Amino acid sequence: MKIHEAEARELLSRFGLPVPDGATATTPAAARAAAERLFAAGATQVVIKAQVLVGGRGKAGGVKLAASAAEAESVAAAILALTIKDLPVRRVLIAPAAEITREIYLSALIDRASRGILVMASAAGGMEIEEVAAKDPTAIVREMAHPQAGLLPFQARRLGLHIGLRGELLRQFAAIATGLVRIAREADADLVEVNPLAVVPAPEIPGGERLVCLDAKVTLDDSALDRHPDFSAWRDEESEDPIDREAREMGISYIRLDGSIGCMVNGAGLAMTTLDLVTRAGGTPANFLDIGGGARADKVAAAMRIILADAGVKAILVNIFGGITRGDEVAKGLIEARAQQERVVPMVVRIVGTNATEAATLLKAAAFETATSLDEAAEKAVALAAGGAK
Amino acid sequence: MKIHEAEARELLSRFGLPVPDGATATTPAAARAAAERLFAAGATQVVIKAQVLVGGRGKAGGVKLAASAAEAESVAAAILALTIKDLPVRRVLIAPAAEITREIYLSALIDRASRGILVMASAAGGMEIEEVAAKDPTAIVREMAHPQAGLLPFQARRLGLHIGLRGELLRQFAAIATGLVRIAREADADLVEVNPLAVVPAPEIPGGERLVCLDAKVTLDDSALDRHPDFSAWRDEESEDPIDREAREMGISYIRLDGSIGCMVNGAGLAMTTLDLVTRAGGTPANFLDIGGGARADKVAAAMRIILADAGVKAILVNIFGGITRGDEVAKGLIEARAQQERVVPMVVRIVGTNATEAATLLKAAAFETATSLDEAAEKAVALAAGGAK
Amino acid sequence: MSILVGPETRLVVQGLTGREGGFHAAQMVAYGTKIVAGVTPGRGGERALDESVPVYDTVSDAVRETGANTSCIFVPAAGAADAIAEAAEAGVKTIFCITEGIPVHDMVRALASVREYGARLIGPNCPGATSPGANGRGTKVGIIPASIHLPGDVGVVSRSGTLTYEAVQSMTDAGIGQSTCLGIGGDPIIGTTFRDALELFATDTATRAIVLIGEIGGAAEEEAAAWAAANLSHLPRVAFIAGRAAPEGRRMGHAGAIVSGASGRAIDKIAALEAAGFKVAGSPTELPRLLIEAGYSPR
Amino acid sequence: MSILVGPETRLVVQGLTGREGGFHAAQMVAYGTKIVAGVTPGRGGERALDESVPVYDTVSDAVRETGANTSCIFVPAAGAADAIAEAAEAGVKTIFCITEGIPVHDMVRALASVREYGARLIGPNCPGATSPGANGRGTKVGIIPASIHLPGDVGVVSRSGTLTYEAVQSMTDAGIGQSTCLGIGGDPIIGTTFRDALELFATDTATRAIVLIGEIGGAAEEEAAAWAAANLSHLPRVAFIAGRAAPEGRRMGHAGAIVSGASGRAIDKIAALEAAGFKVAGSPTELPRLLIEAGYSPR
Repeated sequence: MKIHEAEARELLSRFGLPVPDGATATTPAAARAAAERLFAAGATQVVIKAQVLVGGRGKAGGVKLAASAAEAESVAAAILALTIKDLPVRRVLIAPAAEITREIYLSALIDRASRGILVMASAAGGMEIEEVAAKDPTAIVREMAHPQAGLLPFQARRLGLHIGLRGELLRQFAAIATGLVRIAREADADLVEVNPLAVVPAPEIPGGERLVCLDAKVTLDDSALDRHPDFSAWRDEESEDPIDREAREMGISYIRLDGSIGCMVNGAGLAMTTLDLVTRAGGTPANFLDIGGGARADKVAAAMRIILADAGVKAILVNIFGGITRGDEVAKGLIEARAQQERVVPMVVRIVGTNATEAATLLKAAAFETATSLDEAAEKAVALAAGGAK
Repeated sequence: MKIHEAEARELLSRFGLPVPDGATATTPAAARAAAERLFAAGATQVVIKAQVLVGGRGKAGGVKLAASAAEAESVAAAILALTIKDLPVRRVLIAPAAEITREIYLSALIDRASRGILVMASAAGGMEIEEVAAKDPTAIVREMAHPQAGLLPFQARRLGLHIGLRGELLRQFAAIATGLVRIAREADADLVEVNPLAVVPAPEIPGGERLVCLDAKVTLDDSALDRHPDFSAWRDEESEDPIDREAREMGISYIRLDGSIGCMVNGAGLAMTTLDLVTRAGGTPANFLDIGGGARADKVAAAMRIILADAGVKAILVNIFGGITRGDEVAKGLIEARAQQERVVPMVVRIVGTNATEAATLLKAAAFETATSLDEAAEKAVALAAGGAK
Repeated sequence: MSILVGPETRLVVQGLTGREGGFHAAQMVAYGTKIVAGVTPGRGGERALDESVPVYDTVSDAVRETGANTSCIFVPAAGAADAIAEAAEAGVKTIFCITEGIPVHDMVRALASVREYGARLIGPNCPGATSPGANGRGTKVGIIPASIHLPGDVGVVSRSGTLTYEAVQSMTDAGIGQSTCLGIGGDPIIGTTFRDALELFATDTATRAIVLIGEIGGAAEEEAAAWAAANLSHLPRVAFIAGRAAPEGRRMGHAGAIVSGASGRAIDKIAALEAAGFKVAGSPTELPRLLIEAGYSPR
Repeated sequence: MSILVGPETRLVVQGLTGREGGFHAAQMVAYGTKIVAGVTPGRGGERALDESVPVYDTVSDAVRETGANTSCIFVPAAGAADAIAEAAEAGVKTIFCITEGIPVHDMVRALASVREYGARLIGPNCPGATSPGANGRGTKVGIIPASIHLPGDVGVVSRSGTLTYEAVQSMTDAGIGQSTCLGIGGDPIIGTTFRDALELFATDTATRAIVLIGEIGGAAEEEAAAWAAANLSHLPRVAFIAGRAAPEGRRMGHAGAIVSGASGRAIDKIAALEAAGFKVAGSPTELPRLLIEAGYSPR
């Protein structure tokens, strides 16, 4: 689960990392009030940032400065009127604009290749790390955190030394790097990225400079959300499609696509393969949908509702390889679902494996169109979508 | 640093372990007030426990029950008047008396043989673990915590299973055992012992029973106190001898003994050996004192003050093997100290190793009695102590 | 011969008394697998599977009493990583974890324990492994349906569940049998990778050809291809990659199945495999034909 | 020959630019030790010891650039355990930690790192080791005064600092030289135990007798005695145990020197050593005589 910058900042704060002051607002008036408070606290400029869960908001006009509370209000109004990559901006973050001496990149993430927590730092902060990697891979330094102990102090220090930090800044950097890994581990985050980690003037401390986390990106592990009940408030339910929510709550893995053939499959690999074969047969899949292992009739019915909620669906392909999942249960669910559904869409059903014979009998009695092989099923579905109802 | 039961309870509470309600009092009136509050909160009896840093307080009359606030006051008065193993009781803990179904022993400690954190549990709670070990070693089950990850859940569960816990109690036990190791690691404790960990009736929860930490013993690692500034309030300075405090603050390792020969040595092993040789020569050492490596004149002078504060000291033996420590620095310190000291006590000085020649010259000029070998120094000191001033 | 599971397997099932554990354990026994113990904390002393298998409180008890050398874990996600560490610490050398939805940081730690004790983990979120034997029996650990198998000499390794069954069924239908079918799991952090599996098959004298079934996400297929190019040229090898049609940036069901920018794409994996001498199928149904084309002939 | 330190030692000093590190490094160089690098984070690029030794930011840099194989740590207590882990991770195989007062839980974790990387730790809170060579030179790592040594064939191992010097001085005065003098440190958790040291001496062809200097607390002397009884009967061996006069329950300076109840007492250690064929001295000055009585003859 991706969380907004505002919540990511809160998470970093909870773990004691240096995050500048700031507030969120969903209306221009609230943005003005927040800006007034920040100006009163000494800010000379504020930055107003769209809270959307996609990259590139800066280029889309979602990040702007304001030099007065009145300007903040009008800037916030403009940003709140934006839609960035299909996502309407519903909220902005207002924070004091920092006087940045230098920008650093720092992140901790789950790395599948090394099967651990990879920490990356670069002196080229402010850019996306993929860009840095493409331009100059040597500009990125890496440490693998200890799987049981987290990032060890010498590793954190080594990262900082290798991007040119010394003295007090090095000490601060090491604490932040260690903290990022602690957040990843304790909050069950797949990714904790601070970019830029900014060096700002700080006349009050030895060295005269300090590090602040100016922007943060955090992705939480969906599998671990149960043990962080407080994070559920961070789910952006407003931006979530109601259909996506129904799927999530039913334990169905569903991704809407642009095509015309709705797919219902058990198993993620087989579901992907079904999409591939539909595409190969000249059709366009309307969705990815995995009903999971051992699905019963009610889940099958829910999956059917989810598929049919997409008006673009012209035909449905059901592809079940019974293992834990019993074919007859699926057949029953399909028969029930068809009885209830408001919109009639042609369907081809392929059920093999456990209790396939019983399923075939049920489907035949209910006059379903069936298929035996995977390729045949895909081809039939494409034909149905092209030719309308059978 | 040993801490009192009351502080150990506070530490356990901070880490979320189940500790019953309670309060401390230094006067009978305060004990009465605390008891009143506990009776008002539903206690039917309270237990009043002397807070002293020695074992065996129960047998010494330092733990008593009271059935009313008035009785609590008189019991507290009696306990506050006690002196247990030379330690006057200055404070009592008042807690509700628990209805105990069963007593368990549980501890986490630094184990030097296995060089890690050893967790021990026994179904025979309430007794001292040494007693259990002597009677029936098989009654104690052990797990070594993972050095980086702490006690793993299956290890905690295994301990509980092996002492006969099941279901809800097993779950609670595992959480407490894991918590004890977390306390040891995060609070830098050498020992965290809960004895008894008591099973008490709890009609309000499934299973009808729960575990509470009825008594706790914690020893903190002196070397790590710097990073736990909040623990410094837990030092029992009242019970600490002012001389011990001066030694601690000067970084001098000092232990007062009962004999007549004051010893000043550099290095713990050599200091112990000096005591052994004094004893072998027929004398009695008045103290163990290690001035540490690289000691300068001021530290030597402080060590001399500490030794002379003991009225039983009849002679002083200074034994220095110069390595990091420079012999001439020690000699200078001795000369200074003698100039300032109020009480004249005969002294024999042995300085070998780094700058021993310079030291010898200084000592000779100042007319100190010296010795060359360790054995000779010990014999001379014993003679001096027996014969009075030379 | 076979890899990972076979007649020498002495299996302990962690979570045997649960619904899933019990159901699949019965299937395993029916297929011929030697289940020597179950583990359910607090139920030590009971017997399961029609009283035929003793249940222990801990894996270490089970190993000590029964000599179990392999474990199959059906414990719910919240406790599964701990179950893996428990098995490793108890001396179990081959650990299958079927459980889906284990938090990824739990897996990082569990994998460290597995390495520490010199064990091997397969999964999590995997269907297990089957080494088919004679007369419709053999050894299966996990949840792969027994009915799809035919004994033979093609090694199958896959990140998927039902897709594997599909591929294996098509082989069996074509009369091509399997030495071992192994599902390594679809999670981002898994104990045994494609490359690890290929290394095992490479030393298995009974395996004469390889079927690799990959999917989008990560670079495990590319890594395996590179290894195969250098070490596996003696074996006919075919592959299928699911997810050619998958959009970028979306997790396709499996936690690990995601294309991020230009990384993890199906076309790159297919190219890497083809460069390493794999024939890559457009549909799982084509695998038997491609095996023959790659030079494999069933005995 | 010798153990742990010798002509093959290529030393990196962690904390070289500090007061203590610099002082003792100069002493080591004067004695003949090859110091190839220093490490002080943030001071990489400087040179130390009269410009003769390069300073690096990290131990891994130092190892890569200089081939250092041994480390000596003078880092303050708060960072010393981390310095140990850094050295181990960087591939240093022999790590001496001189620092005193390291929190014991830090040591538990550091020792795990040392084991993980297959390194050996000596100390902490130890004086180091010296292998005396010809002409008043040799290899010393740590803080043992060079002046007390004489090259020879008696291996000395001790938990203490100045007490070791005392013992070695008495040997040197009596014309008995040392193969290696090793101080293992007085803390409760140390990297190399008496037994470990005896195992090393047992395989060192240049060592023809053993002096073991123990003290109260723990059971390391008993453990070493048991091992020596079974494996060291070919070598004359003598011992001294400090703390016969120590009271129960008080830490005698060293964090590890404490008698707890009936455990860790001097009399039990002496009995165990005598039972294992050690002659136990009543004073360190008696060690040379006892060595001869035990059958040792200087060459």
